[in-house]
Amino acid sequence: MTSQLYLDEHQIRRARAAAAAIADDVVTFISDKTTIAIERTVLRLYGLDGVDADYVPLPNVVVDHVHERGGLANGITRPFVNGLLQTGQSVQGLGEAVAAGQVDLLTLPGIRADGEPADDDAEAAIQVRARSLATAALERMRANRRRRDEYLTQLGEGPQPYVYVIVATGNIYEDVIQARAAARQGADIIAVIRSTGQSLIDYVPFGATTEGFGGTYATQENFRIMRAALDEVGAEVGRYIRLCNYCSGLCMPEIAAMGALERLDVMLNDALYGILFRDINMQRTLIDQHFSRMINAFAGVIINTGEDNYLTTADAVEAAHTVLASQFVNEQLALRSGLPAGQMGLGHAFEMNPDLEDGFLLEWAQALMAREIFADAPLKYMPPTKHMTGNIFRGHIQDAMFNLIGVATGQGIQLLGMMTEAIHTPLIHDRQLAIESARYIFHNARHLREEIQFAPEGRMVRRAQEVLGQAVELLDQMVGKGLFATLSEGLFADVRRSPTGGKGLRGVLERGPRYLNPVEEALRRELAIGGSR
Amino acid sequence: MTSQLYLDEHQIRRARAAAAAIADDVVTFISDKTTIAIERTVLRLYGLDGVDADYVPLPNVVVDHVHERGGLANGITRPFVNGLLQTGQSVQGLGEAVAAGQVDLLTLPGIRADGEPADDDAEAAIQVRARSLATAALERMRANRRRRDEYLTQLGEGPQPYVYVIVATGNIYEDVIQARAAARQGADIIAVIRSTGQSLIDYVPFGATTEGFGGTYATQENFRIMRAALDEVGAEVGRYIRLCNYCSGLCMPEIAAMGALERLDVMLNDALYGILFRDINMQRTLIDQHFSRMINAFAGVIINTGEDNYLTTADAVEAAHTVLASQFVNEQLALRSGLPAGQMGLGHAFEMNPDLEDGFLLEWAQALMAREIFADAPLKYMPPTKHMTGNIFRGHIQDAMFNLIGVATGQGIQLLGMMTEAIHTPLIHDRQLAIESARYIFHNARHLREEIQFAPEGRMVRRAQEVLGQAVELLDQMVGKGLFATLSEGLFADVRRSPTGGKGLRGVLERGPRYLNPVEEALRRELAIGGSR
Amino acid sequence: MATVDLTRVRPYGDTFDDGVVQLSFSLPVPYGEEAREAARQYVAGLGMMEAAVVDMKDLGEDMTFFVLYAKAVHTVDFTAIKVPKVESPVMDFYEINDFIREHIGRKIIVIGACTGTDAHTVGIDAIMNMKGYAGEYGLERYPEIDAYNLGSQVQNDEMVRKAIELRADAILVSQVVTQKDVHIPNLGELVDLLEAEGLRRRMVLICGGPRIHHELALELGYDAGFGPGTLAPEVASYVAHEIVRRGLA
Amino acid sequence: MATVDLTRVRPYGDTFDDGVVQLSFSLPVPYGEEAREAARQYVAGLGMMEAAVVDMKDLGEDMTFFVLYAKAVHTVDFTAIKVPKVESPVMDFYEINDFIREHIGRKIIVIGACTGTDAHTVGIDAIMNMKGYAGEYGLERYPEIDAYNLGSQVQNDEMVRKAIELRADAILVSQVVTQKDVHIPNLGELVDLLEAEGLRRRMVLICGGPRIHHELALELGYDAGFGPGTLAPEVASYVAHEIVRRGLA
Ligand code: B12
Ligand code: B12
Ligand SMILES: Cc1ncc(COP(=O)(O)O)c(C=O)c1O
Ligand SMILES: Cc1ncc(COP(=O)(O)O)c(C=O)c1O
Repeated sequence: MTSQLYLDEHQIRRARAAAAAIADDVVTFISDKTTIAIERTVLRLYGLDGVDADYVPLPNVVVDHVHERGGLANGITRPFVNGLLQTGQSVQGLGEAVAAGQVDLLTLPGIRADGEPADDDAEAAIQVRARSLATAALERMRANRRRRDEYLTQLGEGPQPYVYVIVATGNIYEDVIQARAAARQGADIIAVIRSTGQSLIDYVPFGATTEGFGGTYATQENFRIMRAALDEVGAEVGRYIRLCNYCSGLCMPEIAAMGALERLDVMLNDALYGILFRDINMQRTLIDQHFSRMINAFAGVIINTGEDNYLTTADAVEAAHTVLASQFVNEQLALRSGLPAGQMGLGHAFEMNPDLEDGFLLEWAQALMAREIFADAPLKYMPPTKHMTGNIFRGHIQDAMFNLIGVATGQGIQLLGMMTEAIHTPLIHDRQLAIESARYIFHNARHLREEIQFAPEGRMVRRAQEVLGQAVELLDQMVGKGLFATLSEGLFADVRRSPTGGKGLRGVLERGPRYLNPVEEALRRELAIGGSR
Repeated sequence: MTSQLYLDEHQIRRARAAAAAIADDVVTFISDKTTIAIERTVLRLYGLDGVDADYVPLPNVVVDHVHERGGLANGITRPFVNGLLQTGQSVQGLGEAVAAGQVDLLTLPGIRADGEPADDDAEAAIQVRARSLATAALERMRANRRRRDEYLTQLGEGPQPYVYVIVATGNIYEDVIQARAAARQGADIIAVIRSTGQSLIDYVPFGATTEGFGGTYATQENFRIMRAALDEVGAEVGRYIRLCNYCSGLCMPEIAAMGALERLDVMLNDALYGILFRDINMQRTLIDQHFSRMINAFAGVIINTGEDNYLTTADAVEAAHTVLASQFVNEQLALRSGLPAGQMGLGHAFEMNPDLEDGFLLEWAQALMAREIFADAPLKYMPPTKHMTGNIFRGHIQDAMFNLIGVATGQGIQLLGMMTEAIHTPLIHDRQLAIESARYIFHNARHLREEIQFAPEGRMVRRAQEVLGQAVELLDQMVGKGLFATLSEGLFADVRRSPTGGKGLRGVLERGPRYLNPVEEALRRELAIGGSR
Repeated sequence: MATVDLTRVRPYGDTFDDGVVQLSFSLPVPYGEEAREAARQYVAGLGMMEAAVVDMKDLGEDMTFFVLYAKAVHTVDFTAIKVPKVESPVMDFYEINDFIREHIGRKIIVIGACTGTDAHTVGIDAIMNMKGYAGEYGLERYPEIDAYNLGSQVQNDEMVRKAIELRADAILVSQVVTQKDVHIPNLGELVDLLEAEGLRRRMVLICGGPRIHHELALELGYDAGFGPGTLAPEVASYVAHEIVRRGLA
Repeated sequence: MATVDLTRVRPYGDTFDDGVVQLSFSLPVPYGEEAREAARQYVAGLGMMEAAVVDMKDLGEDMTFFVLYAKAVHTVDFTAIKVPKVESPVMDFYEINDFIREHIGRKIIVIGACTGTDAHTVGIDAIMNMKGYAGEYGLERYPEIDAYNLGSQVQNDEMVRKAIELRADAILVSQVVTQKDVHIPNLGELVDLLEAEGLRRRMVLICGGPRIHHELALELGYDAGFGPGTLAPEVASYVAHEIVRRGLA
């Protein structure tokens, strides 16, 4: 299709090239590092789960046990797998034994205190066992992916834009009621929002939870409960219902792994969001992101990025190009984790001040611009939030205008706005009204996109071209500076962050000379992406 | 501007020619007739007002007094003006004297019992006095028109589409509160809906009224009260607020006259509405309409026609062409009453089933089609009503979609939909929410029309062309049959009416050989339209 | 998590028994903080807790509009609710005609109209017209029913006259305009007229419309009432059964 | 027509004292006529007359959503309403700086943050940032104010530490996430900590956010609370006046 907005192909290519350079720098920076979260993830994928007597998750217990004494630089795999070989325990058994203080992984035969192998034979045995654990892990993920494909063939799915709604009661059992009801009403994707504090804690809570604020804790058990509920209701309504949760935060790769194990379909995954909106350390979270996206990629999960959030702190007219620039960067970073375009739910949003003359035209132009530039990505389009007020009636209409643009520009994922956005997390009927409205508009204006052309010299075309031009400029600037400096200068979302500030830097490690991570290796192989150092 | 819908100019001309032929037939039919309502109107314009002891309006008392004895065929003017000359009373005094049984207009000197002049001298004197009464009447109307123009220069007005809302409490004083509030909220036009039964009664109620159902009685005093209230609030908000009421019904020309005397700005005026939806006799109301529109024309009143109503009984997709055909006929009838295009608020509506795939596209195409065909008319665009339900939240969005099309197609008058359409006549905040929504959308999509072009072979263009084609066909058929037969066959609104059925036929009279109506004559002169027989 | 106790039901927002209710209304008081507090107190006075005004608008003319959320603590016993319903089983077009042939043995005569000053024919047409509504034929299409649709704005005395003239078995009355309860006296008057003529018991008397429900119809002295979304077969089934049940045939 | 009696105010739809109220809520009962009646009875139980369910939707999971209109008869005495308000007169940017120079004679020190797990900085930024909000500069721009914006997710003990370290005259706390009343204990904890340190009386303590109002702030032990739409001059005026009034300077 040729551009309805007369966008300049050359500019788009230039933007991609700049973003590629920026992403390459980031990948170079992270390729010789690991984090405690990545190592915990590896353990989870080997099958370690559960908590100790103080409710600390065993992956944390085991990784800390090794890390505290400086043994983590070469990865958790060698000490842990050596432990398996030496003790003959199961993965879970060994974790529990470590937690109980019955086993010290760094003093066992076969390994040195710094986590390097004791000798070649030991190493060979470790490698064999480690690779088989990794293979088993990938097999579990692959099985889930296959399961999803089966469901999709059996049950089918709704047309795009997918109707995406959130549940956020704080209580997984209430969430289930709300989610099932939403599925019956027409939702295609259910996202379980996390409790306010979760992304700042450096472990993943355990078990079914009923006490969250503004959301429900992301735990593997909660994933499982919701997955089962949605599979059930999906079979009843004859449509596969996708489940979404959030990776961003201090546990990015762990949650990605949990998502892969419990067949989540969509995951919010964006280091930039964590940096800008959660003050998470940028080194830490970019490293975590790289690995977590490999898992998402392999698991067939659609990721969602968080550029939409920029417009909650910056102005939607002035800062539109920062959204686009960030999408280009996120695209390149995702590619480098092996994530194909079809799984890139790049975020953008309808956040202009409703009092703006012709604001609707600008929103339309921007949404279509994103659609044209990322033609194969299931773009995630976010509703008005910042300019929603307690006026639920007008709010319902702002959401309707957003829905109209969603269908008129062929968005992939439409995160439905709620008329009560400024008041509370959605009630059961808020969602019903939102879905009803979206369905009405999607259906009633289904083929609008095919009918419409834009005046070549008009306001809308000019707007899209202007935003693209500004994004190219910004990306060109960034190539010189690099991503870290860009974030330090507050160029995104009007927020400044320093490379050594924020939460979680302590969890970053330089990889040692004998770093071992067979899960990563297997993923790189499967995803056909270049190895790290 | 060239057609955005690629409409065929030739087809449009053909439709106009057919409608002209149909209208000419109607005019021929009515030109040798008068009605009791027309004669009452003449008395009102001479200055007769008030009621008798039984609350019968004096214009009715006087006209009936002459009519009962067969003296009306030559018009009320001669007997009445002769009465003035013979008794030396004032207009009002004479009316009261007739009501009190003190004067018998048909037995006075100067006139014969059949209403013909007694002799040439008497006739000459009558003519002189009658003409001066008519001149005075026109002068009053002209003064109001001038007043309106002054207000418009002084205060200005809102941009189009005008925001038009109704008040319908049944109580004129409550209406005033609701209307003033609406003006403050941004309304440009306030329409006071009439009580359910009014259009079927063959007189106009008198005085301030507080007891209507589904609306408030149209009385001259009520007009005056509302006009004063709107002038006051208009001055406060710095915008001229237009007042609208309804002519259609058995008192069409009388109410038109009252509107001219009290400076109404917009009046619903459509015989077809009365025929189809009120079962009023077609002969009666078409005759009344012709005269009433002359008054509206002279008074600078924008008329509104009622084609929108067709889609409340017939289907909006199947019957769209009947709306267009009727608009063509109404346009030609209006021209023959001296009404310029700038005062033709031809009606159409957004009434498609919201469950229709691409219904929004069809609505858009139809609204734009009407806009292009009647380029100079301040089209009155009606909101969804039929498919509104008790679901106020979805209803609010249906209205929003309608508002978007209103601004995107440059409608003249946007009759705002109310989310409570299916429940009750509007409450004070229903209107507020409706106005807020319309203003948001009008402003936020102000120049959308200039930005958009339609695919030349697309669904929307095809739809508009199809509707125009069907309308041409229907009009061609009608030329043969005439309007009466068309209505008998149920071609409009799925309703059948016979030329001699319905209410009010008794009030129709063949004009006598000495028919005298100096008001009509003066209007024809002023409006430069050909005389009747 | 608590499961619902149907004897003590309370509104549900996102947590069982949270009691969340949304309200909106206007008060004739000038816009401002006192207005907000008045609205809050008003809702508290209706027995709701934590009333919060989430939006407020100056309507002009010393009126203020409010949107509120609050938590109601009151409960209702769902298990005790009994709703009077039209009880006859609903048959389809063919079954109805068969039923009439078999149990009544002659065509039944039905007249219908939108009465008083009400001109909304779409509802009664939906029930009676040949063409029908929402895919269901109207009564005029039924071979075993003689249906007369008298149209709109029919006065009650005219209805009675027609009922006598046509020997109607059933009268269908539609009422759509209900502002200031204008339909109530109008519906009542017809019952009075029929009783005065001694006809009431010899006929099936039915009303319908968007604000009509069966319970209201019973209160007004009708045999049945039909609300929004009614289709012809429901009405025809009821009429046929009722004629048989009351031995009117 | 009646004029309004402000001692007995009742909702207004289109006729004085008609009492019209719109409601919507869900009940955990299966969709159907019994559900409709339950909703009707529920609203009647809240003291409203003529409750009518105008819309009803099956939410699935044995839940039903209702939209209703009803007429409330309850009244509220508008003349008796007293709303506690921040009473200090609001000055503009220049007046505030002049006032501080004249009456306090040194810069005043203000720290602010969004505390607890709350990460919504837009509100506190609106009050504090250089750039300001809705055309009003934030406190950082005031020459006579030393303003420290600590950002988001600041724990209460950290707030107290910073207050001591910076010798703050005033503390500004923003709370936006209020689900399950999470802000209440968090706001309370800060008061307790300040009291434990003996600092509470030596400081002006203010909170704000979309669900905060002055009355709530007073209840929680704050000096003042500011809700939606607050602008920096209101806050600065209050702080300056309060410092003088309490002799904290
Ligand atoms: C179409 C319409 C009109 C058309 C009517 C055309 C016609 N020939 O019928 C026109 C444009 C002429 C019109 C005019 C007016 N209307 Co009107 N109109 C409507 C509208 C938009 C739709 C009604 C409709 O057709 N519904 C579709 C049918 C199929 O539904 P239904 O009537 O509910 O019928 C179903 C059931 O109720 C049941 N049923 C109905 N009757 C019966 C009878 C029996 C025996 C049985 C068994 C079942 C049954 O079965 C039907 C099929 O399921 C409503 C608003 C709305 N969306 O509801 C306003 C509405 C009804 N009108 C209203 C008003 C006030 C008027 C006017 C009086 C305004 C005025 N003053 O000018 C005028 C005058 C008409 C008059 N005197 O009655 C108000 C009534 C307010 C109130 N509650 O009192 C409404 C609600 C709009 C509003 N919010 O103001 N109207
Ligand atoms: C922007 C936004 C975000 C941004 C925040 C970016 C940032 N850096 O601030 C992002 C996207 C990061 C975000 C995330 C979340 N959000 Co948020 N977010 C919003 C949103 C859309 C707008 C808030 C806003 O900026 N308002 C504009 C400012 C100017 O207004 P304000 O805060 O009211 O401030 C004014 C006054 O209140 C006052 N004021 C405020 N503070 C103070 C302090 C003092 C001392 C004074 C004097 C005055 C004052 O002055 C200000 C200027 O007038 C609201 C919805 C809405 N439309 O309100 C949801 C909302 C607040 N978020 C919500 C939630 C639940 C979350 C999450 C917890 C969801 C999740 N689980 O992921 C996350 C996590 C964040 C966290 N832990 O806090 C809920 C809260 C529900 C509730 N009532 O508890 C809301 C209401 C959305 C919803 N309906 O679910 N969010
Ligand atoms: C990309 C991304 N990740 C995560 C989140 C939510 O994060 P948290 O759970 O930290 O509030 C969001 C919020 O919208 C987001 O956009
Ligand atoms: C052209 C026209 N006239 C009159 C009316 C109202 O007429 P009545 O007062 O008879 O209900 C309408 C209603 O919409 C109309 O469209």
